[in-house]
Amino acid sequence: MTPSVLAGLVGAALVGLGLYGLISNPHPLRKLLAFNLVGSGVFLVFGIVARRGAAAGFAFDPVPQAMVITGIVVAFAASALAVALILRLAAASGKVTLDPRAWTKPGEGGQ
Amino acid sequence: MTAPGGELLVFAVLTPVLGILLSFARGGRAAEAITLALAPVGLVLAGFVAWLVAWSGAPLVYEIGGLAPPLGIALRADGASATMMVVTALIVPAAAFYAREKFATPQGGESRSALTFWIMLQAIWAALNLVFLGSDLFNLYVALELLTFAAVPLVCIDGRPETLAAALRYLLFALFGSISYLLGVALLYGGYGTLDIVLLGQKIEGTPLVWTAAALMTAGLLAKTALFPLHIWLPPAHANAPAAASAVLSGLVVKGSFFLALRLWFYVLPGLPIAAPAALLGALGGCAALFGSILALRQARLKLLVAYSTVAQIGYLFLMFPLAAAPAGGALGWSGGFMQVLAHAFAKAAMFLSAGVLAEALGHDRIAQFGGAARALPLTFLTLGLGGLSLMGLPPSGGFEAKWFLLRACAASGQWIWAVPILGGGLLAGGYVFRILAPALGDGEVKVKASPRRSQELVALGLVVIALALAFAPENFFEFIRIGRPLAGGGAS
Amino acid sequence: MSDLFSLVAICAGVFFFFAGTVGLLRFPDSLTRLHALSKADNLGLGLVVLGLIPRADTPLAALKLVVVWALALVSGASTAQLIGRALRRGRK
Amino acid sequence: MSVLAALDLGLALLVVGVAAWTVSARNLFAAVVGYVAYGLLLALVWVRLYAPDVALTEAAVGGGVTGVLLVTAGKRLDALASAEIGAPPGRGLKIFAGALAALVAGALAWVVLTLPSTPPSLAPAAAEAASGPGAGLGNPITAVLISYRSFDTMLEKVVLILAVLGVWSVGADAAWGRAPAPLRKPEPDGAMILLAQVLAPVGLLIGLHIFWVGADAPGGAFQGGALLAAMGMVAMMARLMAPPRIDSRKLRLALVAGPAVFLVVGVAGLMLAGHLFAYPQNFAKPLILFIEAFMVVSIAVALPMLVSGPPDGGAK
Repeated sequence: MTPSVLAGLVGAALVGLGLYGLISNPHPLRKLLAFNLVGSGVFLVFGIVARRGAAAGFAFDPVPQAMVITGIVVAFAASALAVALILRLAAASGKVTLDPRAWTKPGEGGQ
Repeated sequence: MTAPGGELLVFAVLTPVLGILLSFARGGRAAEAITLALAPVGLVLAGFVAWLVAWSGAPLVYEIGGLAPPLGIALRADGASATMMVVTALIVPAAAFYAREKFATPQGGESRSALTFWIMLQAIWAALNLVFLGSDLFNLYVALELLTFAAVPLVCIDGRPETLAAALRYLLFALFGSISYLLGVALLYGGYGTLDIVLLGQKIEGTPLVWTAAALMTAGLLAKTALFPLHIWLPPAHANAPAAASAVLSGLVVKGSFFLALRLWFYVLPGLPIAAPAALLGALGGCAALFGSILALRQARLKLLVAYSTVAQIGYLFLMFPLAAAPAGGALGWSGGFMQVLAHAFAKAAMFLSAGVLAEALGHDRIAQFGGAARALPLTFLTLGLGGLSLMGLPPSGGFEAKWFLLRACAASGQWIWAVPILGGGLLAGGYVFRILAPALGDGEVKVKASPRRSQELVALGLVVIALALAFAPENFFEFIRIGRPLAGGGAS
Repeated sequence: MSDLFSLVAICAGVFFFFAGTVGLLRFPDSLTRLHALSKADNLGLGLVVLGLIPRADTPLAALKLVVVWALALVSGASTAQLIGRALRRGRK
Repeated sequence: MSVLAALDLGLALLVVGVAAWTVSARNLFAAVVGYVAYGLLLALVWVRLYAPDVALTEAAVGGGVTGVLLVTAGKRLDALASAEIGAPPGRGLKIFAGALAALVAGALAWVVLTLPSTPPSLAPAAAEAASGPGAGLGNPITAVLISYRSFDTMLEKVVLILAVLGVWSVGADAAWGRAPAPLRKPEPDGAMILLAQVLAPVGLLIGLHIFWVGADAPGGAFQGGALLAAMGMVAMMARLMAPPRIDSRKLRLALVAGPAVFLVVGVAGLMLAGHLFAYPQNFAKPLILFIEAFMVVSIAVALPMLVSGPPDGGAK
């Protein structure tokens, strides 16, 4: 098995693990960690695509690698925004739950 | 390859970007002034692009840096994107004009909410223009992220815990959506070595790779569009944002990811047999139209009701997939779906702005306590009523035109099943619009805390008038929105 | 000759890494684990770097290797200090 | 199986194992620490994929700066120990999540194993463009980022600015204009200060070096900027440097410098080279380095501001 195929399988496993954590973990910071796992799995898929595209004297296709660099920075910015929201939410309300029911005042209906 | 005037496409994106940078660097009052000063520029650019597309009858393309795809990035304006640009250039300035009082910057200072609002509003404009013009799937990913980062802070701009929770939930859904979309992009690049929509559309085949990529990208876009059952983030987010922001979020932002779903299925995958997935999307849309309407009927607060109505109206949009993909009546389905996008954008923006006027005037938006409010706020209730007309799909309105087209598409393609949500959703919409208007037109005495601002009421009325005027769209308008659209089964029209 | 030197030095370095890892896993409390880890890592990495120096293409590359080791030393030593203090604070 | 293949397999298992630990750890802080270790391991995977540029970015941003962000967040959340978490997931949700995750991972693995046997690639196109739009750049990734796909990169810098404003906007109204809270609560001690004093100048030099060689060798504005950002954060933790006030004109200018210069040069390309975001052939490399220099500034300032959080004080 070549390193790139192995990395591709790792990427698939990371996407699966992250997706599981994203859905099943109620804590928003844990959801954020899981989102980052999915993100790195996706980047690995780009990585194997880049490695397979080695041609014309390059050991890799530079286009997907450049996309990963852009993606890593965007994922970090997203994490920072999410962390700011989580901390503010915890400080302002003492709760970090995302369950909509916890935020509905009695008599206002809604789901 | 680049057509004369193609630079306008880049400038349509760069103008609001320049506004963001200047507003952020100068701070304070400058943000508002820059937004309002650049708004006419944006409108002129959008109008000019639309004129160029209509005049040449072909898409307008610009290759950035003079480098052709697949290595370079191209922007491409067809009839659909030019129309959406014009809609954006009308609704965003309307929201900006409406919000001037609430987000006024204190003299000589800078306020958190004002700076955030003005910069994020411009960012939404930049992102939407890029969503409509982008022709490279990764470039469109950047556009989606711009849209997310602009929209989320608007939801929690007033800082109450429940708005923070709504914003956080929205952010997590949107991030999941982006990353799922990006995974599909990675697979498509691995399969075809290009991300240009036109080039992909020529090469694409029905391999497992393509279907997996399409499923992942669609799932991501559905989460961002809030299609049932991924809608739970939308009502609290749209109901808690300030009215001007809600108008833009509900009227335009969810249409951005919907537009990309259209691009994917009708431009990237036009040659493939898409009947089954299109039927699935239509079924989800039908459920959304019925389920969202029923939930809207049960809401006690006006803004939540209007937000659930968005969930329902998004459902209609997805009926476009089975109807426009059908070999017979596909053109009718495309026209009807597009008309629904436009009618809902204007009607919903007008209704959210009216809900804002109402909440300011009464100090609350509890429907049960609207007794007699129509006498105190006649203009606002007129706007709500006319907007409701379009949501129900009664003539004369863009909503009626849309449903009429969609029903004719059902007939032409023999897919009668889709008439059920179209008609049923309309009846339910009648129910929730009646729930708003009945107490207001009835007896009772409401206490008006602050008299409504006439200019804000007129902005909302102006938008709803456009929603009604869409009913009189001439036939060549529908030809315009078909410019550059590949026909299902291959070949361009 | 230089190959043999590299081999010996790197093997010795790997041994220290191994010993440090065993210490990390088997020692009873945080302070002793820290002790095993920082000693072994510094020495282990130093030996690996020493073994790699003769194999560097240019003197600059060799210098970079030394800088890597020096930076790892500085950050390792400081982190060990910081963790140690945090532990002491926690015990009080 | 060769030694290298065995190492690869071991690395792969380790990465997946640490990821699984991050998802399943009971304690929030343990999960965060697991994630930081995971980020560093991932950098090694990127090295094995012949992606040194990505490895540098992953180590600096994905592992390093994100690590500080998450650890700080974990500690601040622990301080609010009373924070109530939502109900634990029911069995049904867990089964659903597991089934969906298995389905997606399985489909993905299948697709990865059946990628076309003649892989498509833009490497030949990039090699050809190296004498045109990418003139004088030995590192093809830098050419992609700043020339062929410059529009993406410019807009991604705008995303960073929006993120900074979004983070600030979460603060209290009364705090607007002030500085964010220091990164570390307790007073710094000798070891921390010494570390910052020794590490920061060296790191600064290495960061600038990575940016400078990025035109021809692995590195560039992202990696260099991220390293400078990390050094700034070390200095802030040791209280050698205070986070700036968010209404500081210098800070705002530093944040917009990268995208603004990019935009101006891009528009000037219409006059100089006949296309928006094109570079005149003879000046491509100096112009690209010019843009990158400002991007380094913006990145080096934006990342610590994103980690620092909203302006402090004025809590309700």
